[in-house]
Amino acid sequence: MIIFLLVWPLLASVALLAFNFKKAKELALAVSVIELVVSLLMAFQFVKTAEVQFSVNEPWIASLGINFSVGVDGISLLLVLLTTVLVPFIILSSFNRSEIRTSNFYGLILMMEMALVGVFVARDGFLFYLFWEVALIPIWFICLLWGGEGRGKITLKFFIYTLAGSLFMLIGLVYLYFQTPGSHTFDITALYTAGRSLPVFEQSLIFWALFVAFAIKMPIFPFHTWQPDTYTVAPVQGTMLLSAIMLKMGIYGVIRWLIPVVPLGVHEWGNFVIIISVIGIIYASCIAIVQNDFKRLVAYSSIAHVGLISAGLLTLSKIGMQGAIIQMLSHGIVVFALFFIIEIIFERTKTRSLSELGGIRNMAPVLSSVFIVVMLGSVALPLTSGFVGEFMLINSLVQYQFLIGAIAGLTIILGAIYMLRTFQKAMSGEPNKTTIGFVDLSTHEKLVLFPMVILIIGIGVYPSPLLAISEAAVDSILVVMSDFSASVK
Amino acid sequence: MIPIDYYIWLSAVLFTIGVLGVLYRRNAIIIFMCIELMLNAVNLLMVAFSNYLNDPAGQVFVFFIMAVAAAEVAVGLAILMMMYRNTRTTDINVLNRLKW
Amino acid sequence: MVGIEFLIVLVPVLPLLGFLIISLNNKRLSHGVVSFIACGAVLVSFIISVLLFTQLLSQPEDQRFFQVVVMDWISTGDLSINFSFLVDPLSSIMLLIITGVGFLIHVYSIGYMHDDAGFNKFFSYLNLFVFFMLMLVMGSNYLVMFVGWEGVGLCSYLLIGFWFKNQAYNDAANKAFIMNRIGDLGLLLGVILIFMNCGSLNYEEVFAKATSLDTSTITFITILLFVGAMGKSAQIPLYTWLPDAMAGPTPVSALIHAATMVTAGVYMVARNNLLYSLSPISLNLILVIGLATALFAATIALTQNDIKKVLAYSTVSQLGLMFVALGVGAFSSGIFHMATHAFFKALLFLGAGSVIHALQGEQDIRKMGGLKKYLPITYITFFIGVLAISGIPPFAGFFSKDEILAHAFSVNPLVWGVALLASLLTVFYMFRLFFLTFYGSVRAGENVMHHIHESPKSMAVPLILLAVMSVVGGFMNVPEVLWGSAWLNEFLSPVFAQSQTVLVAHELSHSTEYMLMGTVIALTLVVIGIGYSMYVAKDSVPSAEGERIGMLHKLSYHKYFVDEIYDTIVVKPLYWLSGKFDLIIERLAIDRLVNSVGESVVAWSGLFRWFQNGTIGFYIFIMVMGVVAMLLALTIN
Amino acid sequence: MALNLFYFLSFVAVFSALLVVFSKNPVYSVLYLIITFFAIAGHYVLLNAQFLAVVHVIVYAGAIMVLFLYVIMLLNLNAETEPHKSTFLKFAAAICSGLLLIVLIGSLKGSEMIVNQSVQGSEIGLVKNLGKVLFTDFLLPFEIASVLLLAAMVGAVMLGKSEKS
Amino acid sequence: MNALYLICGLGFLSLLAEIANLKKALGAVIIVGLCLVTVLIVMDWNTGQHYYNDMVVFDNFSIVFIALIVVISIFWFWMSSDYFRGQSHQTDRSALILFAIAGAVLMISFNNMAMLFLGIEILSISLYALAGSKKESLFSNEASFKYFLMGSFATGFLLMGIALVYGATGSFHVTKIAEYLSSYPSELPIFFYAGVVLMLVGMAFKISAVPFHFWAPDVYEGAPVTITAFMSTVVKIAAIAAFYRVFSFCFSSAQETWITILQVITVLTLVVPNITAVYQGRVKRMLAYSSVGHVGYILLAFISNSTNAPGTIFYYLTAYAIASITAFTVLHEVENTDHSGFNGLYQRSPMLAVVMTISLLSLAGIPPLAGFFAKYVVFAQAVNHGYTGLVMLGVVTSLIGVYYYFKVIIDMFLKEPAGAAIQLSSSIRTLMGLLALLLLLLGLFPDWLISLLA
Repeated sequence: MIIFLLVWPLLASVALLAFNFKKAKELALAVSVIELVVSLLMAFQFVKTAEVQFSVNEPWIASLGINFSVGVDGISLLLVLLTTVLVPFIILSSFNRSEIRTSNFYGLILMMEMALVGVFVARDGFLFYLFWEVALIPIWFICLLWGGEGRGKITLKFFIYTLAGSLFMLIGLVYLYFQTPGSHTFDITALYTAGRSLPVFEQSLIFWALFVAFAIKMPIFPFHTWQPDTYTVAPVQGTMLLSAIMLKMGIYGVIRWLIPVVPLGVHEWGNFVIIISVIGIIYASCIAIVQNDFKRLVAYSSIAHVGLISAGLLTLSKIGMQGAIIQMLSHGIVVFALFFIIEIIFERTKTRSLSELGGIRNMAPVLSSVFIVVMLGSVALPLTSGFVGEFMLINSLVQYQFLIGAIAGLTIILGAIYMLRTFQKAMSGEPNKTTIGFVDLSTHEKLVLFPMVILIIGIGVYPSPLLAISEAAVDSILVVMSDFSASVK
Repeated sequence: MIPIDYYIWLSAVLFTIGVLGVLYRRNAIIIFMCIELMLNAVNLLMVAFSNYLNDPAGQVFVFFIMAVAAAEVAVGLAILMMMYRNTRTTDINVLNRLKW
Repeated sequence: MVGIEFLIVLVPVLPLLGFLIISLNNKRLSHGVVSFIACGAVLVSFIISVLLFTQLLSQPEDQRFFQVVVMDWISTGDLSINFSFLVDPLSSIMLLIITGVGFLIHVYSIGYMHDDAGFNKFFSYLNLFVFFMLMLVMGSNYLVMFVGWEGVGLCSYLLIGFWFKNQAYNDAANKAFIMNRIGDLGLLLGVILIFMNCGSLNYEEVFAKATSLDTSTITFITILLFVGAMGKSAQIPLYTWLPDAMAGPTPVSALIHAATMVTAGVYMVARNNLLYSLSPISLNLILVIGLATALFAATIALTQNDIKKVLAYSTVSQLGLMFVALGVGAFSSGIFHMATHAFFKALLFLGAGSVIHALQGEQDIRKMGGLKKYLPITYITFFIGVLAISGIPPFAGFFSKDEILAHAFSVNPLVWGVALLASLLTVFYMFRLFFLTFYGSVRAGENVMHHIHESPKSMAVPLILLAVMSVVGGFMNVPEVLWGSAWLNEFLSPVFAQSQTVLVAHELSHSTEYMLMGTVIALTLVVIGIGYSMYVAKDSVPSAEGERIGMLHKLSYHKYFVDEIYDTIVVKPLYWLSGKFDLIIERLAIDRLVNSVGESVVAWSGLFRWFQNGTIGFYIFIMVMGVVAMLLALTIN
Repeated sequence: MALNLFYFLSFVAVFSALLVVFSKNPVYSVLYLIITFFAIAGHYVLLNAQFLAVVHVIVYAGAIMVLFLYVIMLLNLNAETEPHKSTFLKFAAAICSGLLLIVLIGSLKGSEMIVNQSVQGSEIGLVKNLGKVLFTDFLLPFEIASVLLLAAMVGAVMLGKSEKS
Repeated sequence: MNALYLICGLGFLSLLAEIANLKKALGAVIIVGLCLVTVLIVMDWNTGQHYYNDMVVFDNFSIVFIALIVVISIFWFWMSSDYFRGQSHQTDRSALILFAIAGAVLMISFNNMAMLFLGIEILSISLYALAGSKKESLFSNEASFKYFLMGSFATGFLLMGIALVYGATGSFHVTKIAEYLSSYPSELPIFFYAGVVLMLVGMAFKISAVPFHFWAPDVYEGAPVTITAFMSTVVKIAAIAAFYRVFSFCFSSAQETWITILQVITVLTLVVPNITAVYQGRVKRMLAYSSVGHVGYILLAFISNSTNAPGTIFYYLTAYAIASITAFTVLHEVENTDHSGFNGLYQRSPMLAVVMTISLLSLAGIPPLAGFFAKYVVFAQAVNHGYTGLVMLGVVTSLIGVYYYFKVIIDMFLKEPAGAAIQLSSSIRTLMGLLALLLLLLGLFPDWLISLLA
């Protein structure tokens, strides 16, 4: 089943890249929908326990101890679902710009989907790294070929920056690999045992080698400078892929490949990272307040959200982790919707600068209502998906250290400030010459946005099923941690 | 009987003179000759060793060096001719279009 | 009891349904249908609330509560939170007020909004508000209450900015939402701390554990909770949003910013009476803040010329009074005053609304006057409201305010003094308002007076009903001293039972109470006299903008410049800081650093390529040097 | 006696080698180089590599140097056409090679560690022995040398032949 | 051994072809012959015979490397068919190439310094001539002249080294020398080590390691594209194999003398060319620098574990050679080798652009292409032997590499096209498709190649 999830989009993308289809977008949509259906089937067959399911384990490069080993537990499943759910909508969202979206474009998106799913299901260190890198190529090309002004320089910076991080992750993994007994192997469990057996100092080194890669990908505070430029310059579908899904690779990496691998390292440096993340929350929110470019604003807001996620994650409490997972899903959906709204406005008015917009609410009540819901999701109003995550995350942080929690909590105020400001500037007021001819949502735009609204409110009202899926897996991770922190104290 | 060291030193000196020539002159032909000089220093050393070790292999090797030297000179001079045809000079520093 | 549970769930769900139906068919439905659905929904839930109330009464004292678990919401590990509703005396009183007053205001809005483009949207928002407000009061755990808490904030945001074309209104809306958010953060942190210490968020479990917690923790928690109350109930320092909130349509001001939402803080503190009574410090804090707010807002109200602004500040001041009641531990009195206040303040706002309506949106009392003969119903009802708020017996306000003052006196005469001062100021500015509006010469423009008209039935009827309530409302809790049964205190006693055991009860002799009442009434009448002489006899009109006015007067007129102060010490610095972050740290520090790495590589490359300068001599030179270096390295070791 | 001869030959070799480097006129350089070769051939004789000495004279003095001369004549370089390097570069060259000499001498010590197996009047230098070794042990290199020469020939022809366009 | 005969035979044949004028068929014949050579060489697998009293040895090491260069040469002939067609000296050129290949075979399989020397010389002399084969072009002249002058200069040092080693150990024979070193390590004269160092100089020149690399960029740029392709693939492979044989098979037990020097050289070779390449405006020259830079990674593999690195080095060379032959094929088709020549290549010929992209990605070491695994195995081995510092350096330099490779890619896709659309012959299309596929497959299934020599 997982094999299908990986091979199917790959084949489709190869086909799309090789031959220039006339009906490329319909084809891609069909492919991704089938992918979605299969992943849903998988979700239904999934048993809510900690052990890895649907796993496939074939020897691949025996001499290097690399196996093609994949499988899903609760956490992976949720992220795979996020991917397979969002990709069809991302494809659908590109329909009104299809005149410039060639067959290659959709081929790259599907390749991206393959790589993302691969990252989330890989159970072998090397395989994980491979998918991790492979995901970079299509997104780079998407940004390069269909991006905006100055894409060459910016995408190159993006590529090298992220590659730098992941290469150090590779070194870290290799180091672990050589700690594995006998003929070395990259198998995840072996890496776990190897990593945990190391002394604190080495664990700290590996922690940083791995964490930098994840931090750059997320990105959290000091490692983020590639992100606003890239988000701004990328075509909106690329931005969606980057922010809604690819960003989660980093957080997933922390959950799956950092915390269980080097518990002592995490124990050593977790506090530091939490502080950095919290600083990042405030910092990014403040910058978001003064942004005029709509896309940049959302970019910074997502830095702030991710900061909260990573901080809550590293409290190593169950509430924190669960909250992080829910927040990942929520953030993916919200940010996707936000970027699509930006795209709609941009496409109608040919501008993203808030100072030029205004009064859209007069002409487009439906759009503005949708925008309100999405905005509420982003500012974490209760009964939206955002609240569940942020409540749990802030909760975990307060339990970790009240002051940190309180500062992190400022995000709900600052978030409100910049989102409301945005809404006021873009939608409220009297229409001006750029927005006067604004037409409300078209059918296919509604097709994309309404499901998102439903998801935002649905998750906000009834998140328990999702929480239940990941619960066992999170427990199994935390058991290890508690042992180790016990051993430290 | 002449000690081996003498020969080592002699060939070292000759070798260095060859290097000096290569560094010192700009005329390609002279530089070729200096390279030949270097090779001869090597030959001398080889022969000295082969005699010292009483082993003919060294001298046989010298034959090959000679053959190679001859071949190199042939090709080298051909290249020189070709170059001269195009540039009307044998100054090595004239040819520095390929740089950076 | 299945029936009961179903009914309980129905109470909040009906307005929600109303909201969904209206908002999803915004375009299709006609005004008639919409107003029917909206009002119907609220009416039905009012009727159900009455049923529940009776059911509650039919129970014996100690079992007067129903709890319903609808479904589980967030549950992972030891964190498990349900959507669950609790109907006990306290919440049932709230239910009655919300749905009752809410219904009347809905009806009123039909008339008030009839020619507004956003009619349907308006009613959908109103229903949504009622839904969230009911969540707030019915939730049986803190998080459900928080849902309602933030939900009503959202609705107030939407309704303040209802006329979104006007950016000033939108600013007011944003201000309201953000200031509430500040409070909400405090509340949220408090809730989380409660969860930390009690391992649960259900009221009864928390209250069960509460006594075992150490005082400092409880103080910390209760103060955080009170921060939330400050935001929501517009107490110092978070009160400035409420006057601006008058940008919304008048019914909104009546419903949200007078009768219900702003009293959420009072409800919350009353709900947590046990926690507060366990922490004297925070009780005192509440007392101080309440007193300060009551006095402060009253002084501002003295000089305001916008009819709604005056009412807004009086609301703030009255809320302060309620917190005084809570602060002295007289929780039921607080609730009592809240109820009466809901009646007469709603009445006053609606009256003001009908004045504004009559004068085509004129809100400046300097341009009114002499409306008595044009708007008789409004005049009467408004008069009743003024009497009620001024605490003239036997109007509703008298009983509630008197009770608070009595308790205040029993705790500390000084408190009593300040509270009394505030209420006297209230009397003054209310009558000032009243006289300037309805008496004296007509100051409105010709064209306005040309088609001035009494409000339609849909607006008049609610006025009348509320006036009635303002008259009789006080009798639900007539104290013993006036040969009453203090029925409300009895009814609410199960809720406050635990805290009463903790707090020391102060008893006042009847004679003192009579004495107090006497003084209060006497002073009130005096103040009224002064007002009459100033504004009716002399018919003096507040000075227009720009005229020279006294120092104190100026201070009060400009609301003590609090907005400006906040702007300079909070808002501007925040934007300045953000700008600096963006320009300096982001662009010049971090990004610069990253880029300079790349640039330095390019620079090095520029340097290195000069070695590749194309001359054979140089190459060979380097080679020989290399050889020398290598041999040297060899000979050295 | 042999030692004196050695000194004499070495002096000739080094001296004329230096002249090769320093003489202005290429033709003179060639002639000095030939003298150097003769001196080296003398050394071969001293080292009883008689056959090699003969071959050396024939190949170098007879073939290679003639080739050089021929080219010099052909390109008509006998005049002092060479532009002179700046004195700095000359200086640098001298320093550089001086250093090289020093380190070479410095690192060419330790010959006492290898046992002297040379026998008086050994015969390894004679055609018979050399031939035996050449055609038994070193047969393959000998054959391959033919490929080398062929390649050189082809290359030289290819480059030397002027394109008739 | 038969392989060697056959290669030389092909060389003679192509010379005869001039007389018998079989020029038309020649190309096909050579390719077929080389395929036959591959078969022959593979047949010797695991026999490990020694020939001509141990002058050459065809152990597995030789066999895989010979097979590699022969296969690469097949691709080379395929790609550069028009370098011969219609030219004068067509037969001479192919003969020289074939002799060069023969020399390369000797450099790989030698077991005696004489063979090493002759092999190097055959290879070099043919290349001196070939580099100048575009006679009218000054660049070509300069390239061949520089190459010849410096090459023969370096040969002098190599020979001096051989002589000294001979003097110390009394033999030219690799195995004998190795035995001597291991049996009498204590009684080696100092000048033996000097000899080793001088040989190191000579070999370092051949593999173009810093600071003996200066000839490489100039010669690569000046020589005709096809010859550059040959030099940067076949010649490099042969040189590195020879280097490996000398220092691993022969002098490994004298490691302490040269390992430190080699480490310094490695660092330089990693840093200098990669940084210098950043400034390059000419793709051909950029590739030259990159090929020097790749030597650095190979040296890293070598020093990190000099006794059994051949598997790693072999895989790295394979990946590198295939990638760069691909790149040069594209270069050959584009003709204009400046950056501007690549501007908008995607519009001019999508196939070229895509294939070039793949090869550049592989050179840059981006998964899942062969180049990535090559770098990976090198780094992994180095980390395993505690060279983490050098690995960090390698990572940084390869990031720099990404920078200059990707600049080309960006130009190909973004800039305005610099010329008319390019028509590709079907044979070139198939070749490029094949090469690109190889790069991918080697990346996905590197196992057997790596384990060949493990």
